[in-house]
Amino acid sequence: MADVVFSYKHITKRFFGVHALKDVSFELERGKILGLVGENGAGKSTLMNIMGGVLEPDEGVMQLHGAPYTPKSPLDASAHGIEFIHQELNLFTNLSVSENISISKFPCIQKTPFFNKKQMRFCCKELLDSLHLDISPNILVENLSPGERQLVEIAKALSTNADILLFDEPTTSLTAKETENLFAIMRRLRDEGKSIIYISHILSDVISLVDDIVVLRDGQVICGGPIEDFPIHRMINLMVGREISNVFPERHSTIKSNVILKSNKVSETGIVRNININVREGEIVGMFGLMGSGRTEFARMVFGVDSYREGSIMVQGEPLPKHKPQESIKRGLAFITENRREEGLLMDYPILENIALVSLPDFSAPITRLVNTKRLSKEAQEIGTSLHLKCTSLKNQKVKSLSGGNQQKVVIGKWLLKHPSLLIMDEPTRGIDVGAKYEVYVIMDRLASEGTGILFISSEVEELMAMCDRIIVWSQGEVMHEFLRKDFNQEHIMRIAFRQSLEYGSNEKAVANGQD
Amino acid sequence: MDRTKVIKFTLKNSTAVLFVLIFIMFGLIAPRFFTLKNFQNIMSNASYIGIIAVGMTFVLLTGGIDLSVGSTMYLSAVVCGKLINEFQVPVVLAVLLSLCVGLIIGMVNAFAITKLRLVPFITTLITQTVARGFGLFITRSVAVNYPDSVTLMSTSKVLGFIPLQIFIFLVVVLIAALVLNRTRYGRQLYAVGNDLEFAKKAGIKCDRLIASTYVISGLLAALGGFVTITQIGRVNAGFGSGEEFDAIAAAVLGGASLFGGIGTVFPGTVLGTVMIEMIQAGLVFANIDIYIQPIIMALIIFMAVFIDSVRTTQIHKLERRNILKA
Amino acid sequence: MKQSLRKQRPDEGTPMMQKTALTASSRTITMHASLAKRLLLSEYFVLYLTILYILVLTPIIPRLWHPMNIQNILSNMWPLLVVAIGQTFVLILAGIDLSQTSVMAMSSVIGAVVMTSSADPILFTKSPLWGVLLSEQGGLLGASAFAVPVGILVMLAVGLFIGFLNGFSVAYFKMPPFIVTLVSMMLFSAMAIYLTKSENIRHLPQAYLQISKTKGSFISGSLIIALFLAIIAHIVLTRTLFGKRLYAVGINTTASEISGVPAKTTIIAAYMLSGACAAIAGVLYSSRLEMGRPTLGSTLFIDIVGANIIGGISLAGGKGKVTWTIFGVFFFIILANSLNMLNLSFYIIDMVKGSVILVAALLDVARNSIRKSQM
Amino acid sequence: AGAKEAKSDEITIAFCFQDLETEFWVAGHKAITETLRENGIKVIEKNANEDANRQLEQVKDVITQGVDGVIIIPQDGESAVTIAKVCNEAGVPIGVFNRPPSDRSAKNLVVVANNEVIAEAAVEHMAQEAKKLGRKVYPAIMVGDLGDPNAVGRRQGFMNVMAKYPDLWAQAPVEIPTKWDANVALANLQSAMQANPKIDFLFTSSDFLFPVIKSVLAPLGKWNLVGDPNHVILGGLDGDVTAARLLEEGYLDATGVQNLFYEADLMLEAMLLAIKSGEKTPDKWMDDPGFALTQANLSTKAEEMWGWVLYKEKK
Ligand SMILES: Nc1ncnc2c1ncn2[C@@H]1O[C@H](COP(=O)(O)OP(=O)(O)OP(=O)(O)O)[C@@H](O)[C@H]1O
Ligand SMILES: Nc1ncnc2c1ncn2[C@@H]1O[C@H](COP(=O)(O)OP(=O)(O)OP(=O)(O)O)[C@@H](O)[C@H]1O
Ligand SMILES: [Mg+2]
Ligand SMILES: [Mg+2]
Repeated sequence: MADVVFSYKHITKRFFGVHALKDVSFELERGKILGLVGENGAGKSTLMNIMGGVLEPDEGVMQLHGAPYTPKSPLDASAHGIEFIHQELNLFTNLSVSENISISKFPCIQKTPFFNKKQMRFCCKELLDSLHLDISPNILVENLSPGERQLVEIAKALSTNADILLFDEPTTSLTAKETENLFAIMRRLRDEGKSIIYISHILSDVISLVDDIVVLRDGQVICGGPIEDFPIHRMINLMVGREISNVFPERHSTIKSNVILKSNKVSETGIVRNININVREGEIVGMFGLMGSGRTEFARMVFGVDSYREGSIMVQGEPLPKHKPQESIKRGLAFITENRREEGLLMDYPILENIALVSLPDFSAPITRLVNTKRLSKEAQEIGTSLHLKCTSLKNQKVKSLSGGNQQKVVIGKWLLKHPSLLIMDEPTRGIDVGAKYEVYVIMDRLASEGTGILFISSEVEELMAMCDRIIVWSQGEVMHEFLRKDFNQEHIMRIAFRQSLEYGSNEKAVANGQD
Repeated sequence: MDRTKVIKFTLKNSTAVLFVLIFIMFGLIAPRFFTLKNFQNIMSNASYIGIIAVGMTFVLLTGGIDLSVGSTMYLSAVVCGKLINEFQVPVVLAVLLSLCVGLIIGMVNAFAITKLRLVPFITTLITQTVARGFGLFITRSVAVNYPDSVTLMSTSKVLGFIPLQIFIFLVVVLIAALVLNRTRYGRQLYAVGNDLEFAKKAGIKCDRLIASTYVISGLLAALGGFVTITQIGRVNAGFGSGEEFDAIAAAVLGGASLFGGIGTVFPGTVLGTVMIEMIQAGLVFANIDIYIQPIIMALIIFMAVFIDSVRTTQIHKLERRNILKA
Repeated sequence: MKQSLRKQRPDEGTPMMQKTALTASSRTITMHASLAKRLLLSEYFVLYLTILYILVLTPIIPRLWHPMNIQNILSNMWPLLVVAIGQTFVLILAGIDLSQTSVMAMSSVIGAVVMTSSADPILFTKSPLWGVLLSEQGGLLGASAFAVPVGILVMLAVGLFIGFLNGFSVAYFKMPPFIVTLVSMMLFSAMAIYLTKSENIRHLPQAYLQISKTKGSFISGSLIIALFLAIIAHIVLTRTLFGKRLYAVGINTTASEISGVPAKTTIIAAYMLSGACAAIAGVLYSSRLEMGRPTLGSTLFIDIVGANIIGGISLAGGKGKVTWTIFGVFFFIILANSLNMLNLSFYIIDMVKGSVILVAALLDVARNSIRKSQM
Repeated sequence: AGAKEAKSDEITIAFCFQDLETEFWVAGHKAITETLRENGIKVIEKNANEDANRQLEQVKDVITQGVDGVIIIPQDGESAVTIAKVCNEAGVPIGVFNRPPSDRSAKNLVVVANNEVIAEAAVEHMAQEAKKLGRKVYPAIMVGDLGDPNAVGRRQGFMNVMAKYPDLWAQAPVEIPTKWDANVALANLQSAMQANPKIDFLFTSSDFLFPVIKSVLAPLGKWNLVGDPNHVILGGLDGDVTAARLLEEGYLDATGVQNLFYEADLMLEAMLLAIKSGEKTPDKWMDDPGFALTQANLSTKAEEMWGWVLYKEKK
């Protein structure tokens, strides 16, 4: 009765040492969106990779429209009408947006080997418009922010006329607005009769979008069925295999008066204007804003990755030199970047070395600079355990082979090992599962109670509201408003972010920032 | 706004600007440097290495390297001469066959790299050694002379005014630039060089693309060899050795990266090649002490690369998008 | 836990059983081929390969084992090993150092200028150094007892200086290493030739020449220096802060910088080490040739990088070990020596050389693919 | 291959040369190896590819193989001394060919031509030709690789003549670098001719560059027979086949000649004598005076030029 377009039958996949998928079977129906949820490393991406022709299953078969389906390559999968949006962005940074979108096709001018630049750009522009992405098709991808890149990646998949679309955590870099927009498109596609698999750790999104759901745990299908049968708490419990009552831990407010970080009128042409922010000991300060509102840029300035033209940044009352991440680290700053692949991790390096990288000087002897490997691996091991890092070996496994969420844990781990006094977290929970998120929140709360100040950038209002003592709202490179915990109100925050006035505020700049 | 536009323009074309400046500088030292004839000489002397550097650019774009071009030049030139001198093969046919030598060496490289999975550096080092060894073997190290019918080609003019070697060079550059910028093949080459794994996932036939670059490089090396023999008329045992470094240097000076994905044939590699040739000519024009010449050459190249890198960071800064509301 | 599955699931037992059976049988196969595989998969593969090569050649060239030949092999190996180790540092960084050859030339010339005890006016009057640093009585420290230590220190300084220039340009101006080091190669080899106006400087102190002389059986100053350097380099790369940072920068400079790695300093240090190693190689080569020589080592670049790459180091950076470099150098030296001993006609010697490298490279690839499938 | 435990009757000599990139070296190589083989001697050949270090390694290797004698064409005079010392220590007679050892501290058989003197002789003839013109001339020299002592010596010979007739020159000589590379030579000669169109006195440090010179001069209308008003006074050094042809055809004024065959004979004789008499460190300096073959003495001295002989053989 149900119109099955695709089915997995007894799929098993092993990586050396890891049993990533164990006898997985389920089906995908026409005109349905299927949600796939599971903890980090549950095997979701692996499953998609198998369908998308990137990996071959060790055992088991797949059927497409009732016929056996064995894709030899991604191209082959594509030819079968299966399009795949990878969890890790697969864009060529040295090519333009339009070229990236048409990389495997390139419409040619009739009877010539040359492609039609105009047509390509036109099509591209249309696609971008449908995603409400206002960038030029000619811009190089290297100039785009992660969020924009993600939308380009999505546009690339939408540009084909595929029957089946696989979205592997497509919204990790998107804000609510773009996400909503993407969902509208996905619903439209579904209504056009396409089938979609949607993977996400944001369960509320999953609930609002999908028709059916499959829960994966440790490479096995635990459960599946229509979404109505799966309220969030059930989903969570199935995913993690135990009872979890809360998504957010309880916050212990521990703010002390001592200001750790203070920015004075920081400005940079075209990026940020007149930013005054302070973070106190034990305080978690959230920064909310739409994509490209300048939070990341500001965080980079604070940490010394980028420089700024005017103003100053003080740490513990002393000015912090510009453009010297090393100095910032010495002064107790830590920075979890939003771009883990390019800036956060050494993908080709073992996990242990990644975790150790920041703290190496602390583990090396004074003059010879010999590294105390024993102590190092012991402490790294502890960090790994405390983060529930899922890996076979810290020492020998490369970060590249970790699941997305576990990679994120490595980034967090390497800064925790350094015991920072101010932690800047740019989208730290991106791509990690509920369980792990919970751990991260617990860690944040613990750090704060130990006196660490935290600057917490996130595009999820809920988690900001749950975790922060204060939320600073950004828009277009400016701080618009500051909410104290007692004033938190999702609607208000969103309105400010969109530069709409609150009923009690004046129009543009709602309230002057800072309470000093 | 307008000022930044001017700055941007200058920055973007700084290599060309520098090029003109060097040209003017030598012209001021030695006025005859400004003659059209001199420019023609520079171009014609740049042509063979330029042709090879174009091929090298293709290889570099994929993140490979081709150390065999110098030997390819030698072996194909030797084959060409032997065919004409000892087997009385018609010149045109001999030239075509010698291009095939380049093609074959390129195919061997391509096969070893994409099918046997050998590292490009080692593979082309092997073909370099073997090809030259083979050339020495068939010539017994004796120089090969070319009949006048070959050397006269260098004096022939296409359309009445473009010397043949410059014409060949321009054609190669034109085709290569079009291929790189305007065809799917070309753009995919950039993609492969940017990230091989992504490219595979995007369904690009990476091996085929990579293989093709070595074939192109081999073919163009043979063509470059032919262009040279029309000019110098004789091939010694040392012919072409070390040219691989000149070709790589020209491409890298033109902005190509050894790690792939970055570089252009035009203006990049062409400017790089012509610039080196121009500086060399300028030094001779200025009659500078021959012991000092290479020192000045090195310093000028350093300046060029230095300016280029400063420019790149500046452009990056200027192109940062404005997120502030005006 | 509850398993409410709508989609049907077959029982779990069968596939599991199959799997275990499968693993078991594959294990027995592994046991049989284990020794060959272990050899093939070992890190010391290139070494084993070279040893195999030697064994194959032994009946053909009995003289291979002649003590004098072993002595030759060793004395050829040490200087190349020293430069190659320097190059290893830079290759790990995803850089390349073409200027090592010019460092050897330049340092040998400058060192000789310091140390030489006499210079022929007919040869050197045209040199810009004549009358300044060089006279008929030789160099500055011509007759002094300090000539050798100071000379070697000056040579080291030359290497460090050139390395610093390279590293600084690469680190601070983000200039491509290939071009930077190419330029300094051109610059300093031209400079070396200019300084002596093409002449070689002889009459170096006896103590200096002794460095490369073999005492007793195989022990020589070169051996001690090279092995000492190799051990230090190995420790630096595997154990120290600097070593670990070197790999990190080689893999991803941006990420390392954000993690507080002083990438610029690391880069500069690596190039300086490369220069210093080249200068030490300059000491070994020039003491063996008994002269300061403006063209010293000018043809060695391919051997240096080739040895590194055969050893398993990649031009893409982030990979490399001193042991690999040693094996690579050993391979290259044995290859050259054996080809000399075979007395092939030089017309075919290149082709034979190419083929041997090809076989080595092919075996290496085979090894890697087996290793991948194993894991 | 292989059994080097020298059978007492068979003599093995190692011939270690620096490279075979030009006709001159090829001919030299041939002259020596053929003469050796004609004398029933086993020859081991080693090519150092222009690397003194490699040559040292090669010589050590052949000594290990137990050769009876070593003949080297060294990279330069200084390395000749070092290598000769190695041979002295091992008790193997050594002959140094073509490039003189820089001093006599090692014992060796030396057969050399003096590049400086020969170049000077050739340029001297060119200067005499220039004098006949009764006007000042514009001199130029194509210089070889500055790392090669032969190139440096030849340049010096040229400069000596420049100094000798200061009034003959309209300007200081134009020096054209070639790095012993035909392509570089072509480009630089072209530039030089463009910068100094009046050049009418050109000396090349090696005969192998004549085809390049022709391809530059011909389009400029300067490739003419001796005596033509547009003739560029042309000289070279080596005495190779091309030079022989150009001399016969009348394009070339003079070339400096090393008497290659004579040199080879000298070397062999001395070496065989040393081997047979069991002398382990023979020491003897033999000069090849060399000469300049010019249009003037072509009829009398041509046969002494090795290139001429080969040229006639080929014909
Ligand atoms: N190439 C690989 N080599 C080794 N192990 C791998 C590789 N790819 C994935 N794995 C392992 O397989 C398991 C499943 O990974 P997968 O990426 O499918 O997880 P996921 O469900 O997508 O997790 P996440 O939500 O974190 O993205 C993980 O334990 C991971 O470490
Ligand atoms: N022209 C450009 N060149 C390079 N990067 C650019 C450019 N324009 C924008 N960006 C990127 O856009 C982003 C600017 O917004 P930023 O990321 O600071 O805001 P955000 O509020 O953190 O948004 P997001 O949620 O996307 O991180 C930066 O990541 C910046 O690197
Ligand atoms: Mg995943
Ligand atoms: Mg951001």
